[in-house]
Amino acid sequence: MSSGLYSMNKRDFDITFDPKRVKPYGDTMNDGKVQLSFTLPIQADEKAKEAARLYAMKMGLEEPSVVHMMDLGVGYSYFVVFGNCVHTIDVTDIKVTKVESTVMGMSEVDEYIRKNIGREVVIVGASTGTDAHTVGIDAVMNMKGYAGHYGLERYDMIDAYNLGSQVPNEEFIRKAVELKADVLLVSQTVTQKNVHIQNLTNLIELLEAEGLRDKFIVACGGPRISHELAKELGYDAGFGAGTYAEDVASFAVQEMVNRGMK
Amino acid sequence: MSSGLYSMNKRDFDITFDPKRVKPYGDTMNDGKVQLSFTLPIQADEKAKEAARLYAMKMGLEEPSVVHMMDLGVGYSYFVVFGNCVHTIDVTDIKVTKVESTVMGMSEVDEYIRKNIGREVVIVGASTGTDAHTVGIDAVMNMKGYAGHYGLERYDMIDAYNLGSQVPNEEFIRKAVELKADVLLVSQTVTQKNVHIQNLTNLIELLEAEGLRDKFIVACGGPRISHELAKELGYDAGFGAGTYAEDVASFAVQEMVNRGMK
Amino acid sequence: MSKLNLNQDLIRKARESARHIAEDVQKFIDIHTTIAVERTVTRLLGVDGVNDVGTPLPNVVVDNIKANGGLGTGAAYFLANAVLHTGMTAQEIAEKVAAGELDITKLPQKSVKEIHEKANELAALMVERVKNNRAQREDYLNTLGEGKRPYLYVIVATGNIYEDVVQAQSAAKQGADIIAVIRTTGQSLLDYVPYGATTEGFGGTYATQENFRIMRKALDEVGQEVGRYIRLCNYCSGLCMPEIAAMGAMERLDVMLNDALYGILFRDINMQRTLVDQNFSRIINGFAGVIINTGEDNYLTTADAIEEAHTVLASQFINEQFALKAGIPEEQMGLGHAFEMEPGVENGFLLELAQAQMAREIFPKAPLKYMPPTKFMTGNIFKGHIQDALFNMVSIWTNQGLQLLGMMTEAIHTPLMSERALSIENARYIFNNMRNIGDEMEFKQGGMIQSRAAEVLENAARLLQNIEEEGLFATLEQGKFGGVKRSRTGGKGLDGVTEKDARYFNPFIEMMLSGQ
Amino acid sequence: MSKLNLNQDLIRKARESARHIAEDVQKFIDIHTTIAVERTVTRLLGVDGVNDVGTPLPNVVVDNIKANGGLGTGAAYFLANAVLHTGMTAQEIAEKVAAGELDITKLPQKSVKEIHEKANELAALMVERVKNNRAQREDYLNTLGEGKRPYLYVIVATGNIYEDVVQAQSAAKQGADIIAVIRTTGQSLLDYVPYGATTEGFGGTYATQENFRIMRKALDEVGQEVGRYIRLCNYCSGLCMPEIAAMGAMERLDVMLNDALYGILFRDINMQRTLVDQNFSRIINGFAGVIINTGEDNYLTTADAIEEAHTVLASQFINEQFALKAGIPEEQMGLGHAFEMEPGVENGFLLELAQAQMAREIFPKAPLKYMPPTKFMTGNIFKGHIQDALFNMVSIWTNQGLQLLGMMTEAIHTPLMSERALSIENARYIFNNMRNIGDEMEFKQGGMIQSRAAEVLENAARLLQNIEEEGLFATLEQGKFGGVKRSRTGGKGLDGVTEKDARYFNPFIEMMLSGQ
Ligand code: B12
Ligand code: B12
Ligand SMILES: Cc1ncc(COP(=O)(O)O)c(C=O)c1O
Ligand SMILES: Cc1ncc(COP(=O)(O)O)c(C=O)c1O
Repeated sequence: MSSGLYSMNKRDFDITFDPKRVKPYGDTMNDGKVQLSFTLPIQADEKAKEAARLYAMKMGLEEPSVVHMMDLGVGYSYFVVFGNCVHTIDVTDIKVTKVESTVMGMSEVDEYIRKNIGREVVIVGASTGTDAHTVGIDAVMNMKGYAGHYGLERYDMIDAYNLGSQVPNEEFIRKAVELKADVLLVSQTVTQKNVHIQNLTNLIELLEAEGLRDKFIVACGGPRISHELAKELGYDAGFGAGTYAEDVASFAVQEMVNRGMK
Repeated sequence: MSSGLYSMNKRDFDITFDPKRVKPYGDTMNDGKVQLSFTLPIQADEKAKEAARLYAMKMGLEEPSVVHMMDLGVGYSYFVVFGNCVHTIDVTDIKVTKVESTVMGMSEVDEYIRKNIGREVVIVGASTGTDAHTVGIDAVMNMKGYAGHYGLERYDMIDAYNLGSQVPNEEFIRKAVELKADVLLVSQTVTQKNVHIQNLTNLIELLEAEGLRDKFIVACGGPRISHELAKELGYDAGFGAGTYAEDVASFAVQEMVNRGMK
Repeated sequence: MSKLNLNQDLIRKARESARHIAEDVQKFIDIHTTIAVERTVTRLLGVDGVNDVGTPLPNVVVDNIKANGGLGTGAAYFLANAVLHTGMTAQEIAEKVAAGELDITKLPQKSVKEIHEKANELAALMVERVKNNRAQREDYLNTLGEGKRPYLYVIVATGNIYEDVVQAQSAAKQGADIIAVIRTTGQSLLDYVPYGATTEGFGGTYATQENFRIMRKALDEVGQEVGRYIRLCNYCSGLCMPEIAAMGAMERLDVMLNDALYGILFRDINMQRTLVDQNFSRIINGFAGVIINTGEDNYLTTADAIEEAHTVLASQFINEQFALKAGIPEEQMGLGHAFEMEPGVENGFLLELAQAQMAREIFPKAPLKYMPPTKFMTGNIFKGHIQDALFNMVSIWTNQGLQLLGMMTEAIHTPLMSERALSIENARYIFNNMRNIGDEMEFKQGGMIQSRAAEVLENAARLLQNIEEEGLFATLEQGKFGGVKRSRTGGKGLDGVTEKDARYFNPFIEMMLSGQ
Repeated sequence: MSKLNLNQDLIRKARESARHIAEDVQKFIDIHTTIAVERTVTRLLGVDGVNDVGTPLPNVVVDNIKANGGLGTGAAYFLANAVLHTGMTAQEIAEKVAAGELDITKLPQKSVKEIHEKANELAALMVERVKNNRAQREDYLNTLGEGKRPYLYVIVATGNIYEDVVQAQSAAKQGADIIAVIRTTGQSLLDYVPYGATTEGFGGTYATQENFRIMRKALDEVGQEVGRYIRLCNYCSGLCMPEIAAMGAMERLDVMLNDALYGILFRDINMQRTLVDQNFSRIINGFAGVIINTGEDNYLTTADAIEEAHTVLASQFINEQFALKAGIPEEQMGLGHAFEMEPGVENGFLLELAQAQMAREIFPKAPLKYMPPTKFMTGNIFKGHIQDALFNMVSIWTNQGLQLLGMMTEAIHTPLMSERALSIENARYIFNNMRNIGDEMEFKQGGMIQSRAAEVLENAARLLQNIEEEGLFATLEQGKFGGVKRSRTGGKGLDGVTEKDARYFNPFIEMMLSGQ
């Protein structure tokens, strides 16, 4: 507009979107706006506030503003910070390791098994180690399923065994062999101090030690599991939050066919 | 304890506090735990989630976990991330530019003026530019004060003039000269696009242009003002959130004495 | 069916006082006009655009009239006469005036009858356009539908209309029902309305007719997508009150902040000027089917919510009467109040609930506009988000109309896109999870809540009686609202006020008031 | 004074059924003992420490007895006899057994009278110690005072007791009233209690007597500083139920999670074992003045909060009867329930309120333990913080006793120090700002809330009647609680159960039950 009243300030950054140099967005493209919070193990005072500001700068925030400081009472202080982050990210070459199967519905999976495998597929699942969380594995396996998606027990062509929770890896393998499993499903929920990584790694090591690794499709899942992590740990696939039975069933049966397991 | 049941994992970082290498604290010294949130101007999908994770890594987070993704609906996505930040900060040499006066109570200030200046000090305040926020300057100046701390109008030895809000810098200076002010108080609340910086800078420039800068103690205040910023902009002091009348009064009268203003 | 057991006699008495207060001021209003009113008439007669130095043509025309002492006669008179005389359109005439080629006060004058007929003829065109807009809104509401009440009302405030569009569409997708484009700081003090699409504002975006158009279009689009009519809100307070009302009527805005008292107290606008302006702006808003929002909530940003609650109620009563006088039906009265209790107050929530329920019962048909915690928001965004949740609770409980959503970063900056989304999520969660709480709860007889409401009502009735005796102008001079004192002749814009002369004529008032 | 208009007859009937259920099980309990019970007796008679491979001496002693078929006679008998015989202390005897130098089942036996007298004499020492602890707690409460109810109850779970101390003291300074040290995952399945100060746990810290002592001391210190007695909580569920109760009694713990049903359903602990263990653990807790917390809240983490609400109530009734049988007064019954409604449910808040108020009215003296939303918490920490706020509202409204504070990062990790502080702030804000909401609100007669409570009560009464007919064991076999089926002979720990023989003797039961 014509009035010069407020024209004193122009943004000093380019406000066009560049997929090779993407920044966080607050209310203007490329403003880099980021919210942070953290505790520092130092007394809550002006110096601490300044330390928080400087720390935010180390993370790449320009002109960080420490909007809140809370004294946690024993020589610790908590901060909320806003600022504009200078880092950019190229989103044109982001790769996500994804499960490479086509998701089919329950009856499609059954149909696929009938056509391509010709016998019931045996799937054995458990929440292993000291993990007592069963809701996740139940969601995938139990009749009832989860959020309106039936579990594996309801699949005509799947013979599903849910061993429950707190199943030691050794016992899990023993049962799998006994039941002539095609597919093993492991659920892990507790991740504190990476206990899940230890436990998942241990299972693969045991399988390898007993020369059983290739006999099974082995998949894991849980709220902090990603396909990428699972692959790294030697699993065939990994499934995170929001998985349904058909996701893992589709993967397992297609993988069986790919591998020529009959 | 003796049972080896859970001894498989030890922390792989030093958990002693080192003031030269302080890290954020989650529940263990030096774990570096930080919470972040930001929006990226890209479609909410697995790739975006990965982009968020990589972005957090650029900020220095190790093993960042994108715990929440929210589709903002127009090709933007919002993320909440936790992770362990690798940066450290040396808190042994943090300097805070602080107002260097001793804070006195109301009657002490009056007493100090009687003793050291011997006449009423004239203080003129306003919320300048287009800023219509008066609560801050009122808190400092009005009789009633703020949070139980009386305002400057109640000081026996202070002659306080509150010009209100939306006062153009030119008019502010005119009034200050007319009232033979010793101290000018400027309040700034709106900071969008740094309008406060423009406005504060402009006042000092005008004062300098008219050769008046040295005639006054000039202080500013507001929720986003720090002493450091104020100094940078050419003010004698700056006051942020939680300031009371006695803070600025103490500073002003001591500074007058230091400068030999009588 | 009062849950609060309010004294109905006292309510009647208070309303009576307010009516007298408004009638008293109306006498003053009826014999005055202002440059803003006349610029509005000019716009409504079809003048738009700016001259070569950027001054809006309505300003050029009215400045021409005023400079020649014709303000008291009104723009309609001169413009209609000029049309009759030159055969040009109002716009062409304005351009001539801008070019310095015409002085419309100096033209030979047709008969009053001819002038009135021409003016009415021109005015009818615009009245028709506004009616069509209203019909189109109805149509959208019938076909697309709308969100449940309380409407989720959010602001966008980037300063750049195109960026605002992105924010607004995102908000609509999250569930927003009303988008308010906050004006740039200081616009209310401009005695003209900026022109064209704008991208530079501070703490808000210029209210211009083009910006209205851009946002209207964007909201209609996203409304189709989400299957809900999305309402657009702007501000007609300040020195251009009626002009913005007119622009809003032309561009189908749905909600307008519109309150002279706000301008007087918080923008130091002269009371005579803005009360006259308000009257015409409300006539337009009423006719255009716009819900007005009054600004009582602002009182509690400077005054204490516990001590001064009754001033909010008193002001609501007065605003109701001013609205009725301007032909605004109760269904379009978004009377304002706010959740501004200090969060540290023991049982503060109960006091707040009492206040909100009281407003609901006293103004049963009004789509009350409820404002979020602002004053006691801090940099603690987590606590702030809960303060906003309690605010949302009170709202669904007491059946408020327009819920201006609180933002957890209220004390920090104008809302980021994500913060708006989180606020909408907050409100949707609470509204749904407590949908019928108001039906389920009864208040203890004579308990804290009932007593509080009774006390506030009593104080408000007393204050109104007081104002009735002293007059509104004097009351404002004493600082009874928001703790702010304003003098009758102080503030901005007084020189734009004048008495109407005998020939004065504004064709829109009658047409719009009669709902034609 | 029922706000819910609950059917009092139905409540009586349900309670009656529960009493019969408990009595039925009590018959089984009375004739059985377990290795855990006997280890507890051993501890209470003064045995502590570990052998050179880290096995706790109480395990060594009881293993010695069990291996020689003496479990049914009980540890008190053999230990008292050994003391009489050797003139050594119980501890010295245990060390001898550990060293393989003594088999206490093989010693010559004194007369039953002498043995009983000696056992009673030794037991009296410990009973005295526990009484003193109780007196000291009273003393602190009288001098320092305590927080208002609902108590703010937070967990620490770093895995390292020293780090836990820092977290706990910080929480107390923020306003926490109860600190629970969460146990490491898996500890409840250990058939021994680890020893000494520990720094390595997963998702929690080992419950050891030394850890109890360290934390007790830290809380007493910070309690002095903040001028409030800070309660300490731990877990006596799992395979060492009564042992942990005993350790808690010795170290002045104030609150204990203590519920056989939890262990059966969620830890797959054998039902016979844990019901016997529970009885003795509750006798100890009751005597020590410890508030027990039952685990009904957990049902709703696997079962649906709307459909299965009545199972929570039914289980509370049963737990109440088991507690009464073990001498726990109502004032120490922290019956559990939880805010686990899907946040997307329309009017879910009202249903939740109904449930919480119902528990309040049915168990008027019990300091109900109310658990926060967990199942429907997500990575959206902002929404989570509001879910927790609603939970806090229901709690202050319905006057709950122990409020286990929700954490916004519930779905992510065990709480960081700052998150605990924000949760405390959340609760303090809500509790204070709505302090008397429960006094002010009445529920509509026959409205959604009253109907919901009536429905849940009816279903619970019906279920209890059912269980009364079939017996508790059979019910558990059918999966009526938490949707989890457990067999009578399945699960962990059955081989530690045995029938008492004629000589069986446990001096603590009588002393503690008589409140001596
Ligand atoms: C319910 C619950 C419990 C219940 C468990 C009941 C039961 N039978 O499962 C109870 C109360 C017993 C419990 C106990 C504990 N819990 Co718990 N619990 C939860 C809670 C609230 C919900 C978990 C849940 O059921 N999610 C719902 C299911 C459907 O989601 P899901 O597991 O992610 O599963 C989905 C996917 O991940 C995937 N999936 C999962 N597994 C698999 C496997 C395969 C093969 C595939 C294909 C897919 C798949 O598909 C599922 C459906 O989409 C969470 C907090 C939260 N809100 O997440 C804490 C939580 C998981 N618990 C926690 C802890 C620490 C514990 C305890 C250790 C605490 C203690 N010390 O006492 C104990 C002990 C448990 C133990 N040793 O394992 C922590 C874990 C922290 C961490 N990251 O390490 C959490 C996050 C809470 C917290 N913030 O502290 N818990
Ligand atoms: C009250 C209020 C208003 C009231 C003002 C009434 C009045 N007469 O003051 C009304 C409703 C009119 C208003 C309007 C607007 N406001 Co306003 N408003 C606020 C609010 C809620 C509280 C501010 C306040 O009163 N704080 C309390 C006082 C006591 O604190 P304080 O100002 O920090 O003052 C203390 C210290 O800073 C210091 N101090 C302050 N000044 C000085 C000076 C000196 C010399 C010294 C020594 C000390 C000192 O001492 C004081 C006491 O300790 C804030 C949000 C918030 N919660 O902070 C938004 C806020 C400040 N407003 C904001 C905006 C954008 C506006 C508008 C521009 C919106 C619009 N476009 O319409 C308008 C127009 C105002 C304008 N042009 O300036 C933004 C500013 C964003 C930014 N950082 O730029 C905020 C942060 C809200 C938001 N999140 O959008 N507002
Ligand atoms: C009635 C009313 N008008 C206008 C505004 C907006 O302010 P301004 O007039 O400064 O744009 C407000 C602010 O909240 C208001 O309440
Ligand atoms: C009654 C009860 N006991 C114990 C626990 C703790 O679990 P664990 O026994 O696995 O340590 C809980 C968990 O919430 C519980 O409710």
